[in-house]
Amino acid sequence: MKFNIYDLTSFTQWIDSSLRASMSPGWAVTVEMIIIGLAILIFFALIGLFLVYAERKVCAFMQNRLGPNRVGPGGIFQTVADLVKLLFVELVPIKNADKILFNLAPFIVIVASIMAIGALPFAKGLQAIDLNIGVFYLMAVSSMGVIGVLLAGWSSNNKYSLIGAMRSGAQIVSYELSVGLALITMVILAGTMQLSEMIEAQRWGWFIFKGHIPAVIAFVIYIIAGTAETNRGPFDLAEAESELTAGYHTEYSGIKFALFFLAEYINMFIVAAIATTVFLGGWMPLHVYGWDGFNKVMDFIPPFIWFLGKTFGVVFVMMWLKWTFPRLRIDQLLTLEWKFLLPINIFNLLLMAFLVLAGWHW
Amino acid sequence: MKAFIEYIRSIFDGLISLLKGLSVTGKYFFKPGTTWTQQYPNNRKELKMFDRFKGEVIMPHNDKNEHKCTGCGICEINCPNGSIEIIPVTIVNEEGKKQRIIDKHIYHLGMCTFCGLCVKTCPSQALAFGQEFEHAVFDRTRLNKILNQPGSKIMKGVA
Amino acid sequence: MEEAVVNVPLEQEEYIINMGPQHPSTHGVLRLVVSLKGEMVQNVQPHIGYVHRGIEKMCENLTYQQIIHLTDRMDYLSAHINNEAVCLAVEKALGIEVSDRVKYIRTILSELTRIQSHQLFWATYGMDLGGLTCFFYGLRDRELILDIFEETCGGRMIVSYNTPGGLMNDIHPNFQKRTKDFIKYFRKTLPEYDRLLTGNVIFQERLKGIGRINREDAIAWGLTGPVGRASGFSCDIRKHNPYSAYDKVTFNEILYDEGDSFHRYQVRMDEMWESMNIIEQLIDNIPEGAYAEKMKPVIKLPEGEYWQSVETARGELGVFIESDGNKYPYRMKFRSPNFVNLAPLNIMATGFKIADLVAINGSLDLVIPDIDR
Amino acid sequence: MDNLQLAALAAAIAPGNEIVQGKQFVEMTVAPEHLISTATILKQNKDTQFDMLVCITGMDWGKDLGAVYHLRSTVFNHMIVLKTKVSDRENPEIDSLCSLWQAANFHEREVYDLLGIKFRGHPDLRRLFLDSTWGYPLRKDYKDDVNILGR
Repeated sequence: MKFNIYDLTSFTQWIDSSLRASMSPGWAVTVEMIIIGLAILIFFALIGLFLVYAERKVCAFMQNRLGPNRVGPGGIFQTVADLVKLLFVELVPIKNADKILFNLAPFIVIVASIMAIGALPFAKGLQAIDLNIGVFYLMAVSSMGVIGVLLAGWSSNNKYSLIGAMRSGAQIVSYELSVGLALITMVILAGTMQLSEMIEAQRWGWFIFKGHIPAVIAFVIYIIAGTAETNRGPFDLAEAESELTAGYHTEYSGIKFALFFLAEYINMFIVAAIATTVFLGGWMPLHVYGWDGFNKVMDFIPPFIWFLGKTFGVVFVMMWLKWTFPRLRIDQLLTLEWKFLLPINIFNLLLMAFLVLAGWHW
Repeated sequence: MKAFIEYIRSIFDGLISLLKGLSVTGKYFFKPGTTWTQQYPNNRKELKMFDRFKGEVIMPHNDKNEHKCTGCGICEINCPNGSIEIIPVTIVNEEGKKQRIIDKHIYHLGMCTFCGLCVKTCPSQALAFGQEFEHAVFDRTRLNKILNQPGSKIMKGVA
Repeated sequence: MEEAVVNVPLEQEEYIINMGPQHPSTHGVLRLVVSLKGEMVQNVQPHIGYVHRGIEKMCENLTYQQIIHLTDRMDYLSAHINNEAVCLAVEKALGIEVSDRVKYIRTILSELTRIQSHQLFWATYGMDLGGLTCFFYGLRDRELILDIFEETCGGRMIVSYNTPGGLMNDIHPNFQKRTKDFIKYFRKTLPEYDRLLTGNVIFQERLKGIGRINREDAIAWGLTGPVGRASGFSCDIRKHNPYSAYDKVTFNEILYDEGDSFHRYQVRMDEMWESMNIIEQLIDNIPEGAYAEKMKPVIKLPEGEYWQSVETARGELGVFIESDGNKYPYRMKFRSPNFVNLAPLNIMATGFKIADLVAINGSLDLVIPDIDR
Repeated sequence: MDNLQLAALAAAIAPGNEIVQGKQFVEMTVAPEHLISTATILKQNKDTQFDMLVCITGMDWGKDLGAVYHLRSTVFNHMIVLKTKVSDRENPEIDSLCSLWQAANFHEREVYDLLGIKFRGHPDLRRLFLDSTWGYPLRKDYKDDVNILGR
């Protein structure tokens, strides 16, 4: 078997066929699921740690600081040290808290984000499951995390947490609309909901270039709404630390807090990854029709790097937003959604449909 | 219609104001060499405080282990919160006269508020401000310092 | 806790949250007992006294030189101006006229104090509203002023530079150069503050019309400083009862009529420009002279009562000394601006959301040790 | 208007009060029962217009307790000082000026807290800084055995 970094289909299929050859199909699927689960969990932890480190460095450079620089070269192991510390922190029991829900909440949040990672195409052939309603699945799963947030706020027996959770509920219910409509706009352009096909359709131009102005508008709306959906600044009302100390996770400590913290960064990664897949061509290198030499050079970079590079680009934009803007108030948050994003979005959807019908998108 | 134009304009004005904000943070992110912080424990060697910096009260001694303090007690009177205690002792000096000198000049750094009255009012300029600022210790009693060095004498010519 | 709950009238569907004494947005140990209906603030009860040190009582056992170092610790962001207030009161009581040099230096340092206080306000206000980057930019530029203070006075925040009859030392030879460098730098940097925060649509939407107080109320509550001036109440002591060298400079008193949080913020931003103008008028013209008058080692004020107001970064600081002819004051009273400015928080914040309460509280720019004294 | 004219005017509009001149400000010593009426006149008279209460200082003059009010007119920029004394040290009471100037609210609470002077008609007279078990520290006969003040 030849390992090809540019096309992992043969690699994954080789694993599949060799497993099926040595055991019964049921066992083979089980073993595959375990392998994928482990791989995703490891990736999850690594990407979470890296994003925390990246965020601290990015905000530090924006604020004329150096950021973490003590543990390891350039402070690269700082987040590992933090994680180890968080693992040893005492789990403070909360008086009169709803114990079951209190302990369940972080897991709901983390499971929701793990589930979303499963459907993301990281490279050609490197995708756990290629659903034919991939976009729909991602939207559905990524908004499940709010249940965990609501439970955390409710069960903590703390008024700050409760306010934070309620804000988060209102926020996600509203912004889910914008995320959905922005993605639907692109689904109209692509004509499919399957992520692998969407990426294949972007071989000769990413959707953000192909879709002209409506795609750009949809992208901007998606970034705004996606930031809001991950409860990040300037939309971090649920944990607004100058108002609600820490919002819904005020009462959490140790590893349970770490799970919330990690989930926030994973969610950010997922939102960025969806944006990459739908707007920026996923793992597809940048191709320009007719420039064969250029395209060859672009193809030389492995798709996995392309995917992560674009995703971190979008993540950087989200960090940039967070570290620049003040926080919105809850009524302004809803005004922004219902009075601005939603009408623009619907108009944009019509525009895109017209564009596609007129056949101007190729 | 007018309301609609107003609506569109509010969107663009808002976006422009947001972009202006992004340009400020972006400028510092992409422009290298804008770090203002100091790498504190690493730069101890280069770190130089200003000469008037009030780190702690010290009593300068010269090479012959002599200081200028006469033990008059003016600093003790002037200290607003009793950080200075002077324990005097009477000795007979070489000329055979009785002289009142300090046995211990005790300085409670933990209580000091660095108002500078002791240094300013000292009639013989025996006290000064030191540059040391790393005062953290594990035991509070170590903040009580004796400013005159052991075996030190009063400088000649200081009354 | 129980005491607090008893005193807040609760209606149906209302609940109480305690903001503080340890809360990120109360800037210290201020405790606000807030009764809420949903997110709407129904009532705010400030509970203070967590850093009450009894400065007024302590003053009754200290000489006038020793009192100076306590005033540093009231409004620690206007430490130099507080020192100046006591010194001016004592000098007035003794009938001493300090030299022009002292007056000029005091004025320059007061204005530098004002700028650094407003910079810290800008920094923390941005942070209150969620823009954390502001905090670092504000502190970054404040560091330059603190360096000026450190070089000349020996302390960064707690300066203790004034003494009755003058100053502790003469200014440092680098003082003028450093100050001019700072002004040159800050004239370029201050527009950046506006680009980052003032013009920001989110920021404006969050502040305009929030926590409005009109001129009549501002006078009745005795609000002074930027809080009063944002409501159109012309209360600048520097203009109305000039002290030190303020009668020798020209500057504008910043006045706005709206009286909301945004204009309280805007007054401070504009005051930084005005302060820079004042410093530029004085910095090159510091006259020669003694940096301190010859004073007796023990100052005894003649029997009587003395009052001196100065304009700190937060409003009018009044120093009231009643002397019985002794070397200690018989009664010393500080009319601290924050104490007065905190009082109408309830009427300002009622009817707004809890996020607005943070914005209003931040726009008052409270320094809790000054409230408690 | 200088202090002399102000003193004459104050004597005319609020008679019966002892007026001291030659100090920094015009000083009026008001009997506690006339405090509200005098303050009302000073505030409402169109030639004085003392519309801002700058400060209330609680005083312990050894025998008498009392309060010193610094009033300022924002229109004319002049100041007047009102003094009021009560000799009852056990249960001193002065009328509250909250109805005239809202600023009196916190100032009076502070005076009550530190000197134990009760203000009649104050809407919310509670201790401000200290808890209810403390004495009244600014009184000259206050003794604190734990934290020894003075020397």
